[in-house]
Amino acid sequence: MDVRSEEAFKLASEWFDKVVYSYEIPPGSLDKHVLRENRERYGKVAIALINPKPSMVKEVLQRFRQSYLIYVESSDLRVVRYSIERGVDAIISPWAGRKDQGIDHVLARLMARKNVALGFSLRPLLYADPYTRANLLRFMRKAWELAEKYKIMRFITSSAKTKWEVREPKDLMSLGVILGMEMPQAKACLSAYPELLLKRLK
Amino acid sequence: MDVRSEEAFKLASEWFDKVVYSYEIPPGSLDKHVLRENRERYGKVAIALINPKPSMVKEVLQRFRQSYLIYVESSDLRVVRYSIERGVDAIISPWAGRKDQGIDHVLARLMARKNVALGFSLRPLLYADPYTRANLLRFMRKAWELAEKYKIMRFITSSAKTKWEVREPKDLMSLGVILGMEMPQAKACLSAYPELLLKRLK
Amino acid sequence: MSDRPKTLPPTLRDKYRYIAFQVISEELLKKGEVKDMVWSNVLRVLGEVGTSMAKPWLIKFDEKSQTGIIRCDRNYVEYVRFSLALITEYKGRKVLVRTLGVSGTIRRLKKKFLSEFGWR
Amino acid sequence: MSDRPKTLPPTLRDKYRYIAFQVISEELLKKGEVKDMVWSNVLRVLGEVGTSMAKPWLIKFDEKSQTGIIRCDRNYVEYVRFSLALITEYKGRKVLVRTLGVSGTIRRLKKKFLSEFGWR
Repeated sequence: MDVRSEEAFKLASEWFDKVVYSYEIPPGSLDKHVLRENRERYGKVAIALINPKPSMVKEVLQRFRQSYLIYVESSDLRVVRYSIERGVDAIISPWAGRKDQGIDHVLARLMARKNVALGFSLRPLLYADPYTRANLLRFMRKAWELAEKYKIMRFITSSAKTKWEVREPKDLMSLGVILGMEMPQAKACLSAYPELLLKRLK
Repeated sequence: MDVRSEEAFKLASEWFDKVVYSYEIPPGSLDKHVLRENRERYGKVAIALINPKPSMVKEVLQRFRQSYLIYVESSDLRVVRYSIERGVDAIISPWAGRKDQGIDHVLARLMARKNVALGFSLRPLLYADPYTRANLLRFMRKAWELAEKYKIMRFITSSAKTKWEVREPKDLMSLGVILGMEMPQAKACLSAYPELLLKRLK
Repeated sequence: MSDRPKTLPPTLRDKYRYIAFQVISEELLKKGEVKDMVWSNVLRVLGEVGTSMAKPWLIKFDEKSQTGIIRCDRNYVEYVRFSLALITEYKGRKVLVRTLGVSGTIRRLKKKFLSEFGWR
Repeated sequence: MSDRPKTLPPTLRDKYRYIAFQVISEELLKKGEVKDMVWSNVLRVLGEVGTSMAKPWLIKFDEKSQTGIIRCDRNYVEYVRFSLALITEYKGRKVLVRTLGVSGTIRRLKKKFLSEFGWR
């Protein structure tokens, strides 16, 4: 659903039916040709905006929404809100780099209405010290409560930048269970919801 | 219920209604006068036999059962069985120093019939490394299952040898809850059962 | 607009309990040391997953009376208590943590269990 | 008479699941290293209390195919799996653990998930 390098894409393709390659900006740039190349190489491509300015979100949506999924990964609640309002495809790990879950019930309701998905990625947990990891898990569990209560689209993903960060679908599902999901809910986070999201790209 | 030094006795007396002083053998010896002194100083006294030989258990029961509680703390299942058959008052932490829970359903049934109590003490957990502590907790949980199923008398105790190892009754109860006890069951391990045991000393 | 999430509706809010405790040690402990000691112990005993559910938080620590308040999830009071009971030392100094009582509000906790230590 | 407890009646016996897994790493790992890696990770993630409930145990590890079997309590399979998913390195070497499948018996586990790695 979200891998961010060639080698991660290759390994993930062995373990998943469909893999979305996410092109990170920054370090990537809004070069049309580079993006098209990516699309030719990987098929389904998402543009992952990392801590973007609102103006960037707006521009990317206008120019690339047609052919790419648009993800926003930001620790700024205002940017997250703006991105939801403009209708990006997904918000990924809004709790990363924060001391709370990074969304509230108002944003959650908005996400549900705008069909914006919430992405739970494993990567922020991988290298965190025990204190930070415990806190991240706590915020993710709260975000899951919100996602469930307000019926937000959701998915679990590795967001791997190297092949070492890729995990099997079932191993990613275990993250969902630890966050409080029932088994079928965790499963849907790796199949039904990602497929729904992908439908938008024809 | 079971403290093993002067300073531990003093602190425990501030936090508990009744405290039993346990005289350890070894290092203590079967000197009648020393034992009587202890009884004069502490009131209720238990003789805690640490890894005794069966002959020692037999001798102690014959000579001192009248005026003292007799505890056996042994990592030898055969000694534990012998002690239960002879009717000591309690077996304490039979899992300590072992790779299993130190009792089985046959011994559990025998304990119930002979009215031998099972003592869960905190001390073995205190200085254990994480691996050992996880294993001890696992065995203690299994022992609790046996105690509950076969209706064995049971108590929770610090078995403190220094004042630093003494804990409040409520803090000791938390050990019981972690082992799978309901709150009232944990409470009984610090009040009803110890009292029942003490009754034997008039 | 602020960068902080709004207070969640009651059903989504964490339900807490407050634990009053006393530190008994060879040398008086500072607030930062108590915080460090509590966190490292809870993490060791309950792990990252258990800690994320227990949500321990050192609210206050009075260095003079060596008493303080820990907040935690209401379903994990006994787990936090057990973690505290397993503390035996901090930086080579002998330590023992004694819980004084538990309450649903800080106010009641202070009144019932901490007033004798000079809290108000 | 033996110094070992008798096998407990079925209702008191632990109910286990068996997890087949594969280690992918920069350098091949030895059985002892895998054991150490699994234990230290489970202890970190689940803590002493969680580990005492999950009861992880490395049953076998085949150094040639870098695949093995972990036993755990049947109610904690996902917890153990999650602990394994969080492994990123061992002694400075990059490592990733992939679970291959879960079963109630070692026999079925081998047949379904490990036969392609040369197990029988």
